[in-house]
Amino acid sequence: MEDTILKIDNLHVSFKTHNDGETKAVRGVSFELKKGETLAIVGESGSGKSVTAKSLMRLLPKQNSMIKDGQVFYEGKDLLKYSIKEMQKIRGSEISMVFQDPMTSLNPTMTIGKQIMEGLRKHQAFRKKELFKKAADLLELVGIPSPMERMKDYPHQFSGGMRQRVVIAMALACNPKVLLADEPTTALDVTIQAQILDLMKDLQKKTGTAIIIITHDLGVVASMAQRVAVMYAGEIIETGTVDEIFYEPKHPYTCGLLLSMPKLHAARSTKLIPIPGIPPDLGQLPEGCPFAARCPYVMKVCHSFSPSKTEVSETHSVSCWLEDERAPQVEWIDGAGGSIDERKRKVD
Amino acid sequence: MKGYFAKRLGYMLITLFVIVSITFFLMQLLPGTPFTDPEKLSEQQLELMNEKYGLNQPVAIQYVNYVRSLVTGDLGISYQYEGRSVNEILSERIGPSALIGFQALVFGALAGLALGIISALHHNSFLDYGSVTIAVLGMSIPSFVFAALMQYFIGVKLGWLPAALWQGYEYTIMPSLALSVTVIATVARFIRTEMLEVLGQDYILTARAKGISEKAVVFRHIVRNAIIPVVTMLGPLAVAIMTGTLVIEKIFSVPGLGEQFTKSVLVNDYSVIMGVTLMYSALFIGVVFIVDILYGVIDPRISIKGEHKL
Amino acid sequence: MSLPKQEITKDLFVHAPLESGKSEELPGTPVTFWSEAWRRLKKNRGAFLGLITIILFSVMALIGPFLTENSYMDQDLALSNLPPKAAGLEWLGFDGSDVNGIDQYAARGINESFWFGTDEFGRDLWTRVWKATQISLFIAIIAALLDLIIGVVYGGISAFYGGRVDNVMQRIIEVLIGIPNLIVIILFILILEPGITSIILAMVITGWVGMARVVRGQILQLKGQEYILAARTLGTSNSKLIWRHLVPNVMGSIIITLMFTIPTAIFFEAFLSFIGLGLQPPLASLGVLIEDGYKSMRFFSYKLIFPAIVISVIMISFNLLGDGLRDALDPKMRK
Amino acid sequence: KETDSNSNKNKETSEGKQVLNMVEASEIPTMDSAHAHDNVSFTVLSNVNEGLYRLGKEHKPELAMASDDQISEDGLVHTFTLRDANWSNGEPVTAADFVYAWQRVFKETGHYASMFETASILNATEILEGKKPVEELGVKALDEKTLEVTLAKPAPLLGQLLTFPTFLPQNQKFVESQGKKYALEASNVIYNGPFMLSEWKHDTSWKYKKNPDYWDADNVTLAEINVFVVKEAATQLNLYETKEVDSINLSSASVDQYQDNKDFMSIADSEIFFLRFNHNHKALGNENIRRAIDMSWDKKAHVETILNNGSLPLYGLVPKDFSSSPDGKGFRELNGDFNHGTIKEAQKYLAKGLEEIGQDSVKVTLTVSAVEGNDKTAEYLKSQIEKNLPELSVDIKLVPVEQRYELESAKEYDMVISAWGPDYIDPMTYIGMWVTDGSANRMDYSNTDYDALVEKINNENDPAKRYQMMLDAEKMLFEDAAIAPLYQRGLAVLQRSNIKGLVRHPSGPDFSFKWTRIEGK
Amino acid sequence: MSEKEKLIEVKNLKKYFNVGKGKILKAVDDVSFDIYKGETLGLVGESGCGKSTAGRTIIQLYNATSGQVIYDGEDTQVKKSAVDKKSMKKKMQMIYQDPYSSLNPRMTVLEIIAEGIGNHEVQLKSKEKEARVYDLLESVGLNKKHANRYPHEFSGGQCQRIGIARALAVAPEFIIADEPIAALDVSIQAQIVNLLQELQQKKGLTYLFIAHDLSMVKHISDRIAVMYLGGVVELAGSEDLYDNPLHPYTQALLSAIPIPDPKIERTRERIILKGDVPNPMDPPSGCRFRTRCPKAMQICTEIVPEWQEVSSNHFVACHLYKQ
Ligand SMILES: Nc1ncnc2c1ncn2[C@@H]1O[C@H](COP(=O)(O)OP(=O)(O)OP(=O)(O)O)[C@@H](O)[C@H]1O
Ligand SMILES: Nc1ncnc2c1ncn2[C@@H]1O[C@H](COP(=O)(O)OP(=O)(O)OP(=O)(O)O)[C@@H](O)[C@H]1O
Ligand SMILES: [Mg+2]
Ligand SMILES: [Mg+2]
Repeated sequence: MEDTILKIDNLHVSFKTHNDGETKAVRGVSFELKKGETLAIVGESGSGKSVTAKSLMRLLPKQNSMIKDGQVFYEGKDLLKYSIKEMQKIRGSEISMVFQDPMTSLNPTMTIGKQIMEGLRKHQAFRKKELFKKAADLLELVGIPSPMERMKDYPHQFSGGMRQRVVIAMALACNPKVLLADEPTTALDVTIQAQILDLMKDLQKKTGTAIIIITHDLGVVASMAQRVAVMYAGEIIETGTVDEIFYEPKHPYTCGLLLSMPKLHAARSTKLIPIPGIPPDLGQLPEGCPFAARCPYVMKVCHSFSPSKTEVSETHSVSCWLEDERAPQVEWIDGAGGSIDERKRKVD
Repeated sequence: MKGYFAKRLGYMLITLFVIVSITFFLMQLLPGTPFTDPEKLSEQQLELMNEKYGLNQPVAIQYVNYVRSLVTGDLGISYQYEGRSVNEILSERIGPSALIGFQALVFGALAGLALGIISALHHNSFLDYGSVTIAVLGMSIPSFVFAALMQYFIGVKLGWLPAALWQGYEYTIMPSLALSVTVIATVARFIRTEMLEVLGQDYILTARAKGISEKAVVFRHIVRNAIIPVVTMLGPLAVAIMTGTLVIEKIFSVPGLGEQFTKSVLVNDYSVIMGVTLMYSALFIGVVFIVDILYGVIDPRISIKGEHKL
Repeated sequence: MSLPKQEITKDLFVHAPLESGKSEELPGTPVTFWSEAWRRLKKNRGAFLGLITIILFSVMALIGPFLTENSYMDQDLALSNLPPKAAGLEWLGFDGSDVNGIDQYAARGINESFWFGTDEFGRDLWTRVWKATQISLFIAIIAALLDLIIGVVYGGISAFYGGRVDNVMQRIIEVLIGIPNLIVIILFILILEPGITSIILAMVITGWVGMARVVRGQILQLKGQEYILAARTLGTSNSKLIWRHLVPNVMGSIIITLMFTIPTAIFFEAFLSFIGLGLQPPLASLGVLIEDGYKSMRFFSYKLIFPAIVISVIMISFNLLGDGLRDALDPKMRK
Repeated sequence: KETDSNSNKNKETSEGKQVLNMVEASEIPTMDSAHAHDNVSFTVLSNVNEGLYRLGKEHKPELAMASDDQISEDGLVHTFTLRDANWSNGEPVTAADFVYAWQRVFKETGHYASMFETASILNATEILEGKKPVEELGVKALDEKTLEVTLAKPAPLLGQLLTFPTFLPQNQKFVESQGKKYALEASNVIYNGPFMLSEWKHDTSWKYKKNPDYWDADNVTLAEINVFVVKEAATQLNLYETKEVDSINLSSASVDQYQDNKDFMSIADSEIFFLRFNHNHKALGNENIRRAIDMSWDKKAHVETILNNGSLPLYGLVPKDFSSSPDGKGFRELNGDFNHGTIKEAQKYLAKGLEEIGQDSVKVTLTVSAVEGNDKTAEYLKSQIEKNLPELSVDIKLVPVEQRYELESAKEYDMVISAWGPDYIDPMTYIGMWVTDGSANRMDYSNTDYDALVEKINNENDPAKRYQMMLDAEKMLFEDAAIAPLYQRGLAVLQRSNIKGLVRHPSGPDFSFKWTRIEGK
Repeated sequence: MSEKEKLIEVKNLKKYFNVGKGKILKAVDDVSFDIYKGETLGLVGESGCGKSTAGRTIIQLYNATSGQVIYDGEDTQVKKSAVDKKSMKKKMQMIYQDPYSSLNPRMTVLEIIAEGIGNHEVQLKSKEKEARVYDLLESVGLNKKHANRYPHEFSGGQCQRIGIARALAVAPEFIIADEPIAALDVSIQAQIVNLLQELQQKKGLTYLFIAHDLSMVKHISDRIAVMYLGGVVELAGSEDLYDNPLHPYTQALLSAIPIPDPKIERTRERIILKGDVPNPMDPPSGCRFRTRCPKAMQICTEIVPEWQEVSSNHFVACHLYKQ
């Protein structure tokens, strides 16, 4: 496809564990990102979101991680085959990344200015004056007042929200085509979160950068993304446009996620429906569907065989045995706001 | 800022004063007299000597006198080397100690740094295990065992360096090396841990994500942040070096403070003991003070002025 | 996905919920903190080796002196300065010949074998080395334990009560750490009647400060932990708070600190012996033997080598064990 | 760079040219003869300065600054004629220099002011007691080159004593011009001896240069002597091996290795080591117990195996080869061995002694300081005594030297290992120690007969009679078994064989370099 | 609602921290509100605004700088005998934010839960205690088998339930839940919230539910108090607050929360506040919110707005609603 900028195909990533075991953090993840769009990856903690993002950037720790399989095509070239040097050229200039915790993602002993200019110098051979000017402009762009003075400040002199702005400024310094934002607002307060999300949307409009935003907050997904990928235990179990995911979820996990969230606008009497149990240990995954142990619709087949991907629509696909033609017809709740009693009945 | 310095200085002076007082009274408890060779001294003669040095006065008065002359910077007169002022002895002695101490520190810090960095960057590899082994050996084998072996093998058997004495630059090398062993080991271990800590930080990922070269990441981001806390090691290292000089100087016949101290202690040369103690304490307190200041200078997070912008 | 479709039969597609609560089940058997730490420690080869060595050397320190008929203080000048000789270990240099290659045993017509040789008094160095190890370990352990008691009490009080008490106690510590400890130790040894007790006391006089600081830091940190707050809202008394919540959680740091205090104390004792402030003969510590050996290392190198090896191995072992314990006990390493 | 080449030069020259490299275990405590009280100072001072007499090659006093010593008939007045000699600053050495220096010893409360008393110089005792002013000391400058010394009583040993560094001259003008700095650096002293101190790096090294203005410069061969301060015996040995130095003393541990070396020699010294008993102690106050202890152990094995440095077993007070009678017989040979018994005898004495004090067993403390390997001696003693006299048990108390002195003076000990080096070459330096309340007694030994005998010796002018009385005094001391002699110190020396005429003195200075020369290979 | 009984009255509560160098941090500054029996009062606000401090002061983990906390008619701040203090402690319990650091890692679940029982019912035998613990475990959805395990073996949600069981062990009337779900995964949060609600119904508990997530607070609370920089700025019934937020801060807060509904999100107009929360050590004069308030007026700089009841049971501290 013409407008696909990034395509991940069947990515497998594992970590060596202390007792010679293996944590299969990412297991066959595939998705693609189109120019200028925003893709959200949601999923529980430990489901492999960050590992996926770091694999794209080839930023996984050398010692204990292995990319076992898969390809990452950026503009048609497989990044996983790049040498470190070539990769360094891509990082920061073509693909940038923003990390979760603004408190720790800036070098505490280097001025903000230096940190911004560092990447600029590497990718765009500016002269010193220009560099400075450009960096200050970037700070201005992300809404930091009196940027010229603040360039000489150290990260600890900034508040959390401002630091995240700086990090974003750094990431956008070389006009990357893809921005990976790994939970960019989780550590921030709601009012600040709103500022940052607003800023990102704003900047995307200006620069046309494609964004992959990683989050576990469905609210953020709803407000930011055009498309969503839902991850569970290292796999993408469902992808689709926001509307498809929010209003026609196909996977019981997606469904459960939506139902377990309180809705600000809903009546107070609405009960939350939690997903029972806890996510599986990636070190010792059971056979079959990883969600089987927590799934209200679970079938015998789910315990022994992994479900395959089913295309529900052109944009919507899901990995669940319920989509198999042999599965009993379960009546889907229309939208997340649907009645619980209805769903319950179907389960019983 | 000024207030901070004044306060710190005040604290340092109080500490020094306490140390002086403690040492002074401890010294009174030391058995024996400061006069060498009383084997041949008659009682009468001893009395005359005591009178001459004011040792027959009540302790309180001696103390007041000592403190009074201390304030003017006079540390008194040695009993062991008749007529020589303690100030003079110390000023002669501090040179060699400072030189080997400094060399040991610089060399030890650099070597330790290199070892620690290599070790951390090759975490869990053979290089790492090798460096860790060196570090553990360095910390475990007493420095005097090292020194003795070095003197014998390098000095006598191989003849690469002078075995002892203090006659020129090459004479400073072996004592410095022997002294630096602990420093190397301590610094290497410390740096390794710090590096590993820093390596796991998000800002390293951020730096890498910017696409800058690995060398820049290692030196500009990792090493720099790992080195800062090493400054806090300076205190303990200074102590280790001081402790080391006591034996190293003896073994290599270096005319330094440590050697002077062991000697003076054994012959009750009160004023010299006091002088050396004071010197060591002042040095140590000074180091701690400098460490604090340095820390504030190197680490932008710690600001003496306490100003924080938001 | 890779599985052939035909295996998946229609009958598998029936609802098959797990019994409830299954997902809440925990695997394995309960793991206490200590057994977990022990497991971790066992996996750390260096630390485990260190532990084994320490145990081995401690056992040797206790029984070593009895493995030969000689006592550590029996002199027999006829047997003086014999090089080490052990049947079966000749190839390792235990062949009873001196620097000039003369077999002293043959030359002097001695039938007995001394594994580590003898000193100038004809005392069996094997016995003496282990006796010295015993004494060095004894001094170090007692000193470390005293450090521990004083340090824990001081640091504990300072941190637990906080406020002004803490302030005053901290000022005192600040002055104390300004004093170069070695100097105080030396002065104290000279003042006190020489002997094991004074060496221990002198080392403790400044040694406890480190422990006190560690304990204080730890407790200050723990005090803010939510489970301490929880215990207080549950009406737990202060003593229970200390004994059930604070102490067990500080224990790890205390043990680690202890593991590093012991070798430091061994070193210090050896150091003091080396500058001539040692024990009363005929008692000997490793430091005394090393000092002795150093003087004659040219001709009777075995007199230096054995105690030097023993002290170095003990120090290495404690350091390795300490490192291992730090990894095993440090909560940061835990999930 | 400069020092670099220097050290190389040292190595070269020590093999051919007239340069000697020595070690010394300590720094020069003082260069002021009024204060000097230790061997290092004595050695340096005796080589860079010269008094009326100097110790000769055979340790006999030789006229030095004085060219003549006229004795009055009653033996009380000595008139010295000085040579034409100059200080190193060009000033002549005058009689006034002696008067000034000697009086200065009292003014400065020098350690060895008592030496004037020993030498019987008129009024020395009174001045020491503060009864007379210093000016009344029996020394007068008759003119620039004539010095008159008046004695309180005839002193046969005067020549011997005057070699002692306390009697060295000092130039008043120079001393006073230096003020407090006098003698603190090489440049703050002037010299009239065979050598000059040309460099003095405190605690590190010092260097002698031949004094060209010395009156007897023609007979001085050495051009330069370098002395390095090295405390550790092992380090000294390393330096000898790396040829940095030419002569060292071996520690007992190294003797075996070098025994057969051509550079090795063993030299008997005159320092004696002995057990001082506290005569107030219940058991040790008993003569038989003391004697039992003295006999109970193997002195020979001790010196041969433990010390192993040429020390000799000692069965008396006055050491071997120290002094001989007017007719040339050695003191030790004349008096023979005392208390040289068997273990059986020792046990018998002990039994007797224990019966006398009515005890079955005795526990005593042996105080010792860890110098000169005395700790080793103590260990051996303990083991021997306990083995051979099972009724006795010994605890060793190891203390620093200074503390040992204090304990000795306060008599707070049971037994203590002490040492005594002679101040002058005459048995009296040992015998005089034991008079009641003598400052060297320090064990409350008191025997009025002994005191009377010593008094008589001091007033006896006939050398033969005097010598006999000294022999008797030693006998008397051992009849009481007042002390238990341990050994006479020996030195195991490693010295390049091409060094000739390096004189080692039994008292006062350790070395005289005046006659030393280095012969080609 | 007014006929409801007051369980707790907080009156002009202040908690200042002395942070050294003569500086004072007013973590809770003049806060007043009531908590009725059986209700859930939600307390929201941004990080560092003093929610935890308020909770801890109410439960007497901190001594109030001034003001009163009246529990069932008794002033808790007045000095009391040890026995009274203990019984008071029994009535109020707390659930904490961090599931791991709120459980002592060296104690088994049994010991952790039994501790409170042991403190208050000394005479109880260990068998009985155990039985009680098993019951409590059941009631939070765990079982007997978990009793001998150590905290690190549990997942975050399970730990949080153990924490709840520990609080319930002394049969309290009032529980302060300090962000009990903030550290948990979305899918687990609902488990805890449901459990809390269930327990409230069963045991008639009263909650003070602290959170910074308004949507969850709204879900669980009867009434909500909004805090900003040490002060409560608005207090109302939860529906009331949501439908009719008065304080500009509440309005901004509500609008900032992203709603997991793309259709709503697409059409929503956000009030984006400018800047950050000011440093609590050096708060602005007058109304503390004025520096970020889109509707700030001159008066806001000068006068601290009064705490007033604008409509029935709807309190606000803002000059816009001055009567
Ligand atoms: N450096 C690493 N070494 C070992 N295991 C790792 C490492 N990084 C991640 N993992 C494991 O990989 C799995 C996926 O982790 P990942 O960080 O991708 O989760 P996530 O979805 O980003 O979760 P969160 O929402 O908590 O950030 C986890 O089980 C984690 O334990
Ligand atoms: N013990 C203390 N000493 C000094 N200052 C404190 C202390 N506890 C809290 N503070 C300060 O008081 C203010 C309020 O803190 P508090 O913990 O109550 O906030 P919070 O609203 O609970 O925040 P969060 O949402 O982050 O838990 C903060 O600025 C905090 O730094
Ligand atoms: Mg993540
Ligand atoms: Mg809080």
